[in-house]
Amino acid sequence: MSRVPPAAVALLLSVALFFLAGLVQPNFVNAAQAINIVRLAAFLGIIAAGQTLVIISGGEGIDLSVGAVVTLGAILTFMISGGSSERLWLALLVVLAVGAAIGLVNGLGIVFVRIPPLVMTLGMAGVVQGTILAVTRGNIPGGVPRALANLVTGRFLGVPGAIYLWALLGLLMWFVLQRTRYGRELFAVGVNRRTAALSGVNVSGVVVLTYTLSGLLAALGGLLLLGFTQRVFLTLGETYLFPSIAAVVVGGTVLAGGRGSYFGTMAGALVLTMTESLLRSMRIGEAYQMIVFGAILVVLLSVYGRQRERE
Amino acid sequence: MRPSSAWLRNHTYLVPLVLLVVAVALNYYFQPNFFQPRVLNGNLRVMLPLMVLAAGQALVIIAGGIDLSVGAMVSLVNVLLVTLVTRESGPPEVLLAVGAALLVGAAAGAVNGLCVAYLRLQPIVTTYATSFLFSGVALAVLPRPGGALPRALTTFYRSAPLGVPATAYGIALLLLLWVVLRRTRFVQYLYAVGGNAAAARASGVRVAFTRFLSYVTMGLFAALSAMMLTLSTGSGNSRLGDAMTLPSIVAVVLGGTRLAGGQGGVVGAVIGVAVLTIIRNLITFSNVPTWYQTLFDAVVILLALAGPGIVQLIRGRRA
Amino acid sequence: MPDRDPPASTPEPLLSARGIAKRYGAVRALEEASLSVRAGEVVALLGANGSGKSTLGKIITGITRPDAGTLTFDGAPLHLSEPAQARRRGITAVYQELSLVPDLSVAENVWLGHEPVRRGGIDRRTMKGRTAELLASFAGVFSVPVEPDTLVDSLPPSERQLVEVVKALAWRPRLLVLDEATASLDARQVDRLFELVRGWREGGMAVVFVSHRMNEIFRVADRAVVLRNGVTVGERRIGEVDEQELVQLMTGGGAVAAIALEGHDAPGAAAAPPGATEAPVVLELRRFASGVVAPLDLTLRQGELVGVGGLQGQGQSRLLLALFGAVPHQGEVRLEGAPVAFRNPRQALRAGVAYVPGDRNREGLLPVRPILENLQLPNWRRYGTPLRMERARRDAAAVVADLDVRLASLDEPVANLSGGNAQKVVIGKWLSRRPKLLLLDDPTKGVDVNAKAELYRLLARLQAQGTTILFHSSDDAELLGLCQRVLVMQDGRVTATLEGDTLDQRHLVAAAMGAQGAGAA
Amino acid sequence: TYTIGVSNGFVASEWRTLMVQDLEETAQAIEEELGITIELVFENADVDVQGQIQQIQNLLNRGVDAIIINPNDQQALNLALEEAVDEGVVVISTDQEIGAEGVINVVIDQTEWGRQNARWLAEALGGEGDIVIIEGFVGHPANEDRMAGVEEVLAEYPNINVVARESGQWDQATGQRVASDMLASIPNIDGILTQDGMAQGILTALNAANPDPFPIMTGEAYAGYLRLWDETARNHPGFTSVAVVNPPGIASSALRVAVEILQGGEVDESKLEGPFGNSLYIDIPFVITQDDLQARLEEFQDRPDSYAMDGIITQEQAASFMR
Ligand SMILES: Nc1ncnc2c1ncn2[C@@H]1O[C@H](COP(=O)(O)OP(=O)(O)OP(=O)(O)O)[C@@H](O)[C@H]1O
Ligand SMILES: Nc1ncnc2c1ncn2[C@@H]1O[C@H](COP(=O)(O)OP(=O)(O)OP(=O)(O)O)[C@@H](O)[C@H]1O
Ligand SMILES: [Mg+2]
Ligand SMILES: [Mg+2]
Repeated sequence: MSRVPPAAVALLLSVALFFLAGLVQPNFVNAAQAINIVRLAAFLGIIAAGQTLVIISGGEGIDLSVGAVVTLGAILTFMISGGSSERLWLALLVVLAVGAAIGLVNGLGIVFVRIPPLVMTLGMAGVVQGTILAVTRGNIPGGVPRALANLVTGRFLGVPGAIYLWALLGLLMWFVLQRTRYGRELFAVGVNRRTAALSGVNVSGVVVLTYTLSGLLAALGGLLLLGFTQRVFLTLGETYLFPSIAAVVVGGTVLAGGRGSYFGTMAGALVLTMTESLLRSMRIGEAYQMIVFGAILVVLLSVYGRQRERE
Repeated sequence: MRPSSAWLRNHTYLVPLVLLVVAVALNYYFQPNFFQPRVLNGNLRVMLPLMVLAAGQALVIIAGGIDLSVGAMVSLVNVLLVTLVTRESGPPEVLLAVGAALLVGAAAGAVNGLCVAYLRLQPIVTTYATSFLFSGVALAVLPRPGGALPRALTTFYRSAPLGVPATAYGIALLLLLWVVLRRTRFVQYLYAVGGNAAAARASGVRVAFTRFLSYVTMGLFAALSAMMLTLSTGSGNSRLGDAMTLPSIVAVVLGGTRLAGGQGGVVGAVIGVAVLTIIRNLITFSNVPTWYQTLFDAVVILLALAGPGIVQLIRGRRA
Repeated sequence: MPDRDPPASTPEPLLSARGIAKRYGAVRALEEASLSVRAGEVVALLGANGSGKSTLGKIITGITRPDAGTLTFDGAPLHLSEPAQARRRGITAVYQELSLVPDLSVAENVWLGHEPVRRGGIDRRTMKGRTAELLASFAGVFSVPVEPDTLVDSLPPSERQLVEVVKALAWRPRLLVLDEATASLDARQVDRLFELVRGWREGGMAVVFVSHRMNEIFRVADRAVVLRNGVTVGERRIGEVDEQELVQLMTGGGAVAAIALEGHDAPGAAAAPPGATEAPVVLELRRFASGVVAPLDLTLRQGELVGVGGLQGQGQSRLLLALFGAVPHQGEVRLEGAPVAFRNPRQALRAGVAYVPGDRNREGLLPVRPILENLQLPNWRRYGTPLRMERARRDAAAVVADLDVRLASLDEPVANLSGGNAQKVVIGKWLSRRPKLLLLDDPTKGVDVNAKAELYRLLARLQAQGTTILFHSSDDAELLGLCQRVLVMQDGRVTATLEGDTLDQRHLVAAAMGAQGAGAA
Repeated sequence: TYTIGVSNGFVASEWRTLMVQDLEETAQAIEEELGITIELVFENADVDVQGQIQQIQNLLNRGVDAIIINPNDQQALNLALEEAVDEGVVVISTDQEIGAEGVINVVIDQTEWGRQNARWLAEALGGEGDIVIIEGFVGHPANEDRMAGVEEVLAEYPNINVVARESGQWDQATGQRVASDMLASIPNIDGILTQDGMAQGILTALNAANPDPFPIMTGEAYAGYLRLWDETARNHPGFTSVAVVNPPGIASSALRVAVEILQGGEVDESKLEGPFGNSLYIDIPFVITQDDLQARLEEFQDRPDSYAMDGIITQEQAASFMR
């Protein structure tokens, strides 16, 4: 096995892909497009942060509720702030609390009621979606705080705020995974829960905390996404759900748990966004775009998404 | 507690069966005409395609995999069927189309199988990726919804020979097929591979090939499911089956099959589909307010999934 | 000098392997291994941890493909690409649980891969019937009832091991590889297995036998082949060699401390402080019970090393787990006089209790994670937030140096270590905590002589530092050599406490087999 | 008293929620106007085709007099709906034209809707320029009808070049991403032709990219879009747009027609149009242009951004479809 970390491979791949695109589509390669792609990838990357933690935690860990929670985060921000920048803090607080609470319920259901993560979080997605519908009846009053829009879309040195925020999150995630006890125990739990428990790790606590963080990060992703879309709608987060999982895996995090990094996920989000943009710029029909995207994804996965036989 | 004897392990559908009985009883309470042949027929008609699909999904999951491309496969076979068959087609064309459908289903499954079993890609994301492949092909084959089947076929699907709905025969056949399959080495090896792949390999089981076959079988079941669905709708659409993927997985889990593999069965999956369908009936007939229907649906399914775990939790407390 | 030539005047070997080499990345598992076995012969394959015994076994049985070398079987070249092919030729192996599927029944496991078929389907009736017949050969030595329909998942390790044997037999093998097949068996079960092995030998079966227990080699083998660092370095007839010489072959003439055990002057025993009875009480149990473990009273003093013995699966592991808070328990526990009730390992840890599990791979290690993380897993709390990685690394390096773990780097996955070194890591993670009470669940299972010796020295040192040790072992010699006191368990009850005069092989066996009063205290 | 079932197979969109709310309100209005009682039974959930068939069957089993359906599929529900028709239930499809026998469609003319948008854009550009098209679900009949109308019109303007055509999946976020990509990689876009369901995302992307020249675009008749349009026009004086209403009240119009039929009305064959000859086309209620933007903004100032401009026919208009 080569020693090159998957994150680096994915990153190199996306850069190569970008310049390769120049051969096919010369006006695809320019600074504006590069920044645009990173910015688009930022939202996928932010939303995939919690997913990365959950997948590292193992035990078939996966969070299918992130799409619905992203939507909820955006809607809550929209409604609570009512477009006022002063109330953005309040919105942030509520959004984080609600996201964490949803994640907490996921975690409790998975750990104590033993519902498989896939169906627990899928069910939770339905509950969140259903609650949004029942409460708002599709009628969502509110507004986008200018401060939020500026934060996300405003440019500093020509680079949109979203990219800075993403980079900040990247550092934070690195810190959490590599420099905190929780991060270390998370990997242990992901590899072998029994070993972890017998070594004094609070396995249930770590898993519940992980899903809680996932909910919290997804809700935060929704808040930030609102700054980009500047509009709420009922399917806002849904389109990010499966790509968030794909980004994690393409970034070299193993679905079996216990191995991976957020830098990998960031690179994965870049590769996916890049591929999508590239295909779009090639102007082949919708059907062929889908076929090529599927094929490229399979190839990407086979580069380093391969799983070793259980020993 | 895990069952300590093989008998209990082979009958994991007993808990879901209780769930089904409760669901049916509730449905009957809210909808007194539930057992009328016409009503029953209608319900079974709705269930059958998903039952077939969930049966295939169960096999894949037992072998330790999962398939997120099943909906796309159904769509693909559906558009294939309606392009090969028209309202005027006779038996030869129909047979040809059935053959082609099975072939394409198996081929699509083989693509998944190759990726997962031989290239050892992770099933969830791989089948998510191939679902784009299949959807794309489906869209290329049939850019606009359309097509039709011979009337005789769609009428047959809705008929009730000897007073029993045609679809009931279908379900019986499906269960019979399972009883036969359960006796084969192939299915025995699905359990072994899903339970402990290294052990299975050391015992001389061809693990990769077994996994590969599980996906091919899934493809065949998806083709069968698409046939049932096409009989039910009488038309083609390149996205017709897409929304069936997640329900097929939920049904398998509701039916007591462990997502990690190595345990479970088709009977449970079939029961799971019935429960899911009946929950929707309950929403209608118990007059859940319009705006709460989605919430109600999700909560009830979640409770059904949580049921066994909660019972265990309470029992564990007491012990 | 290693003598590679097989003894002269022998009939054609059934299997012969010549010049076998196998690399895993940078690791040379095998370089130049040779082995031949004749029909009706039991060959012991010896070597230190990581010397390549299992790899050679896996190559013979088609699980692993060699990079170089030739195999001949029955006079014809043998090319195996799948285990299935080896099995069809009559070559099977017994691994440590490697080939059992927990969710299948005993019968299904035994026949996995060659189920009897009738009319296109699996003939379950025949399958169960023949399984029952095979199980009958072990009747009386099971500690729990084993039926064809029992799920393997519900069986304790020793019974699984027997099922593995039964499974291998179902293939009616001509060559059987037993890779540490006795490691989790108790004395009675080993006796029965050896009886059977002798029977098979009469019937013309060839057996390759791997074990780290020297006495077993001498009891059952005809010939010994020794591997060192992937090279076959010697071959001896059992009648013409003594233990000393074999160990020397294995280690290349290095340390031979381990066999010192035989003479009751193992480091542990030697280091026992005289008058330990005066030392303060560390652990006191009153009517302590848990699951199969019947209520028991026990007092442990500081620096004591107390053994727990008996047949396999009599509740020894459960007792240790319960003390560690990993499973619920009843009764009173006092640690250094203060009443405690651990509901989970964390609480036990904080109170100064440490536990080394018996199943290293499933309970002790994080295989894919770096050695550093394995060593520091229980200790991260001490390094603050952000974690002071430099200090953590330094501390881990100290432990590694202390235990003489052979590794390339702390960042290498622990899975790359050999069994003995991995075991040191499992123990090493507790070292820096200086536990008051150390619970050990059969820690030398599958550990080679050298590593064992080092472990004993380590225990002695801990004892000297005042750590109290409760030590379960399936190896009687080890218990007798190390401990001042041995509790013998049967059926969840402590049936005897051996001490002083009664602390010998005869009493231990008698007590384990249930002879009452063999030395009750 | 009439029991009328509503089958809606997709709930996660503002347009659909407005449709449902309109139905609830309209039913009450009809009760007051005509002095009859209407019991509405809703089947409202995200379902696949089989799920919607189940909805139809359940409504039948409850013994409804009429079914208003917004079908998820143009053909797949025909067999189930024909069964309902055979049992004497009045079935009206809305929002989407279907060819089931005995079913009446009450819809707006999507082809005409597409034509109006395209014509506006072509004329606003003075008949020449580079445009990009961001369409809805490829393969979805409504999208295909609209695009047919668009192509028909564009054929009349040879100097308008379509330099890119992509699907935004009728999803604001996707539309926004697609537009961001296009704006970054295609220079000099003069106009963007898009549809409702995505226009707001696209205009947001346009504002973020701030290209030069700043293109004009077709829009959507949502309150949020009108506000964004107004804001954009302030910052970029050349910017202009159009909003052709696609009313969620179309289902309520269908309800009024259903009531007419239940009360003994018979549909006037001469009013039936469309590909299957069974459609009653409701006029597009209104079109918003730069000229009346301010007036409309005022009119809808209390509405949330998600509000879609609406229009429901009166009972008299419904009656005028009868013989
Ligand atoms: N699959 C593998 N991948 C990488 N290295 C391996 C693998 N299997 C074995 N090794 C390495 O090969 C060497 C020989 O291992 P092997 O299992 O044959 O030793 P062994 O003699 O059986 O040791 P033990 O007494 O501990 O069982 C060891 O260094 C081990 O780490
Ligand atoms: N796939 C692998 N990759 C790396 N090392 C491996 C692999 N498989 C086995 N090894 C190593 O080979 C060595 C011997 O393996 P083996 O399975 O014989 O375990 P062991 O040391 O005998 O342990 P025990 O007998 O207690 O189960 C171990 O160090 C193990 O970690
Ligand atoms: Mg070994
Ligand atoms: Mg070993």
